[in-house]
Amino acid sequence: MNDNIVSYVLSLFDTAPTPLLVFLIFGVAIFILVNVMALIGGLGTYAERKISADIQMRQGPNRVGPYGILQFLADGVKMITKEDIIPSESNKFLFTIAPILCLSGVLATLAVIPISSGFILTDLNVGVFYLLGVSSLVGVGIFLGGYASNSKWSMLGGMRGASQIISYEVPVTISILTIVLLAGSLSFKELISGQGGYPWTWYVFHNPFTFVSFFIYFVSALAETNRAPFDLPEAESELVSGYHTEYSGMRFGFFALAEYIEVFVVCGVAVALFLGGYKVPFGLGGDTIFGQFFQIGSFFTKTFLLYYVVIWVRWTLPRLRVDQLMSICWKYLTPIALFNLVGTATWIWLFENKSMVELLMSALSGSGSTGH
Amino acid sequence: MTLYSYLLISLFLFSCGIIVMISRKNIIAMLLGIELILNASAINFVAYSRFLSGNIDGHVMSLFIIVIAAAEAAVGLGIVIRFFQLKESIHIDSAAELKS
Amino acid sequence: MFDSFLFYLSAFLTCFGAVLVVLERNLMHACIYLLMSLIGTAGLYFTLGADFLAATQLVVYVGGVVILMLFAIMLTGGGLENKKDRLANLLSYIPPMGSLKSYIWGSITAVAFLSFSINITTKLVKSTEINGSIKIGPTVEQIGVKLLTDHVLMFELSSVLLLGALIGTAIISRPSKEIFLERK
Amino acid sequence: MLTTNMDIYIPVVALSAIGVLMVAGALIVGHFLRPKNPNKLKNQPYECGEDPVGSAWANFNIRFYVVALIFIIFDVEGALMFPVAAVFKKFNEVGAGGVVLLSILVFIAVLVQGIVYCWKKGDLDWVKSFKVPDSESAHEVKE
Repeated sequence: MNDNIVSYVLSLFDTAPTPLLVFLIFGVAIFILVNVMALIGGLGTYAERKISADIQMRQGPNRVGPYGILQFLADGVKMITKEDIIPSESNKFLFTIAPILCLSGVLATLAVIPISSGFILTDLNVGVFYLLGVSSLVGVGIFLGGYASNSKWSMLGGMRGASQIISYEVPVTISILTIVLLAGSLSFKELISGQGGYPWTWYVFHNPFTFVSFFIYFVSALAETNRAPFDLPEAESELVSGYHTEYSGMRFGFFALAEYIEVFVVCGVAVALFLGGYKVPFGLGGDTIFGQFFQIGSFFTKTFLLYYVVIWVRWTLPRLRVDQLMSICWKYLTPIALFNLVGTATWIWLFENKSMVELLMSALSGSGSTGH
Repeated sequence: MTLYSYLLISLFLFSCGIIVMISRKNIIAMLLGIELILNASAINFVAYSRFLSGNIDGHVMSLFIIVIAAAEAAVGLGIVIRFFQLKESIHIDSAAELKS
Repeated sequence: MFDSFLFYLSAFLTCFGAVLVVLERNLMHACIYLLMSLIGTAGLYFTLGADFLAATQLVVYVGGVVILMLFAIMLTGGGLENKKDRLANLLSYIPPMGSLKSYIWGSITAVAFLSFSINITTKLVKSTEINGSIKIGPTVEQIGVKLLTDHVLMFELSSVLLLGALIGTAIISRPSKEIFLERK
Repeated sequence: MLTTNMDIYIPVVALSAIGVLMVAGALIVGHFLRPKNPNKLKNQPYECGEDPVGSAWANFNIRFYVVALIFIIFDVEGALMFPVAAVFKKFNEVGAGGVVLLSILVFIAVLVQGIVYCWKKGDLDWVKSFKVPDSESAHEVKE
């Protein structure tokens, strides 16, 4: 129970835990993870610009470093040396606290992301539910960012952002509930252990309802992270820059960083819940240290594929209108998600938790044996 | 970290909530006070469940307290907003029509 | 070591947030301090081994109630209170209850009552407290079983409560044409 | 494998603290690097070059509140459903799946009535129009 990085590392060296050792291992692991996430946030902006350039047949950033890959460092230097403007009409306390809420909320979700069977910072018993709760801090942060600026564009963006985030949290929650029904637990390790390394053992192909559920989760998660085609809170053609119109320099940088890390987290959760998580085919490597690398590779490959899809969608689809946004959430996604929930429960009750493929196999073997 | 410390925190939260409810004239501020009071009672349930009985019933009660608090906040704030539309004010003294 | 640190951190957040809610005059700020107090309460639930309740606290309060309150504050004029209510000194937080004599009698009664009740509670606690470390069981499963067996009626009735709250508030806060036309 | 049971929450606290410290640290470091010469025009809220008129903290459309309201009801519904969903499989294994399925169905059916009601009454439509009685019946008033 409660396996995490400390128990894994200690079992490798076969030592008993002491408080110092526990703090040390957690410290190193958190340091690595936060740095990797900052790198992913930075490279996310680079990837976004490069892929969009590719889609629009442009060059994209190509000056700083080979293929412009160091562009994000240049951006960081620019942001930190930029003048920090706080509008005179704004509410300074709320203006300062808004990016902190966004970034803290997103970073705290990283504690339960299962990167491999050993590298999971902590495997809480309420993993998914905790993740939902902590990530809702982002909504408060965006709303306050919009409110504190005391600018009309920011205000509109903040209101839209908050109402969009909270609306789309409902389909996300209900889609996650369907997977919880199948796995019978809320901890990420348990959720993944019900799946296998092959695509037909993933929960997304478990039954027709979870297949629909995956797409509902993905669309709603896109909307929750304010990505296009749901980027109404920062729609540049109508609201200048939305809730971070008045933010400059590093404060804006933290909003952007939080957004890119959140996209990664959302994709990681989609992989863990629906696409088999860190499981590798044939159980390559087993529980050894090499197996861990295979698992990390498996997790990151799937996650970055989804990340690519997110960017691809952003530069392909046009933006929605605000009334369409709300009607999609409440009139289509939520009823379908509720139907999926009931459908999955009925499926488990009728077929005793067997997946489509298992049923097909048993039907085939059954008919084959009777036929002969 | 005994039951006593949790009860103290709960007492403190409860009194803060009462003070907010008494001293503020803004209806939404009074609703904030009610949230504090409900939280204090929920902490009490969980603390007693952990230290005295050892079973999980206290958790279930706290869960229902949270549910009721959410419903209360929704209805209360709905009334406040409608009241603001009618009176252009959320001062508690402007809701004194039933007073003779 | 970390468990006591977590306890003191959460207790500090809870109490400090509550005090600031009392002292803060700007409603928006008070709402943020309430958020701080609620997160501290979630931490207290974690130290009590009630991990599911802590997560519920985060989901329902941080994600729901606080945002609802922020919306309501903004819809009712940004929480800028009247000058009349903006009291500067701490003394004015004490509610008026008559002469000095009543204050003295009131405090004596309060002290006597508190010491009496605390005396009883400590005896009760000392006699029945369970010793040993906190057992973090999977509280989710236990709560689920309780919700489906002992408390199934409350589980179903809470859905009726939520339905009532939803429909009632939808009716109350629906923008009506009378008010709209009146404003025009 | 840990010293105390509470140690599993170290990453939670540490990562939230890092979120706060990162912002504070970057702002403090940036304080020594960045220029600082504010003027009155620069500190105005952005309004496309015009002088800003009035405060943005005005009253907003009540639609936002109705959405938040429906959300919070479903949020609480999720909070109640999670423990039930987590034990559904175990109940199903001992043959009580039908009863649990029924209670889940009743729970969801009651809540679906709420969303159906809001749908029928038009609370879910973002832009709601209504007819103005008698004298101005020619035009529809949009909010």
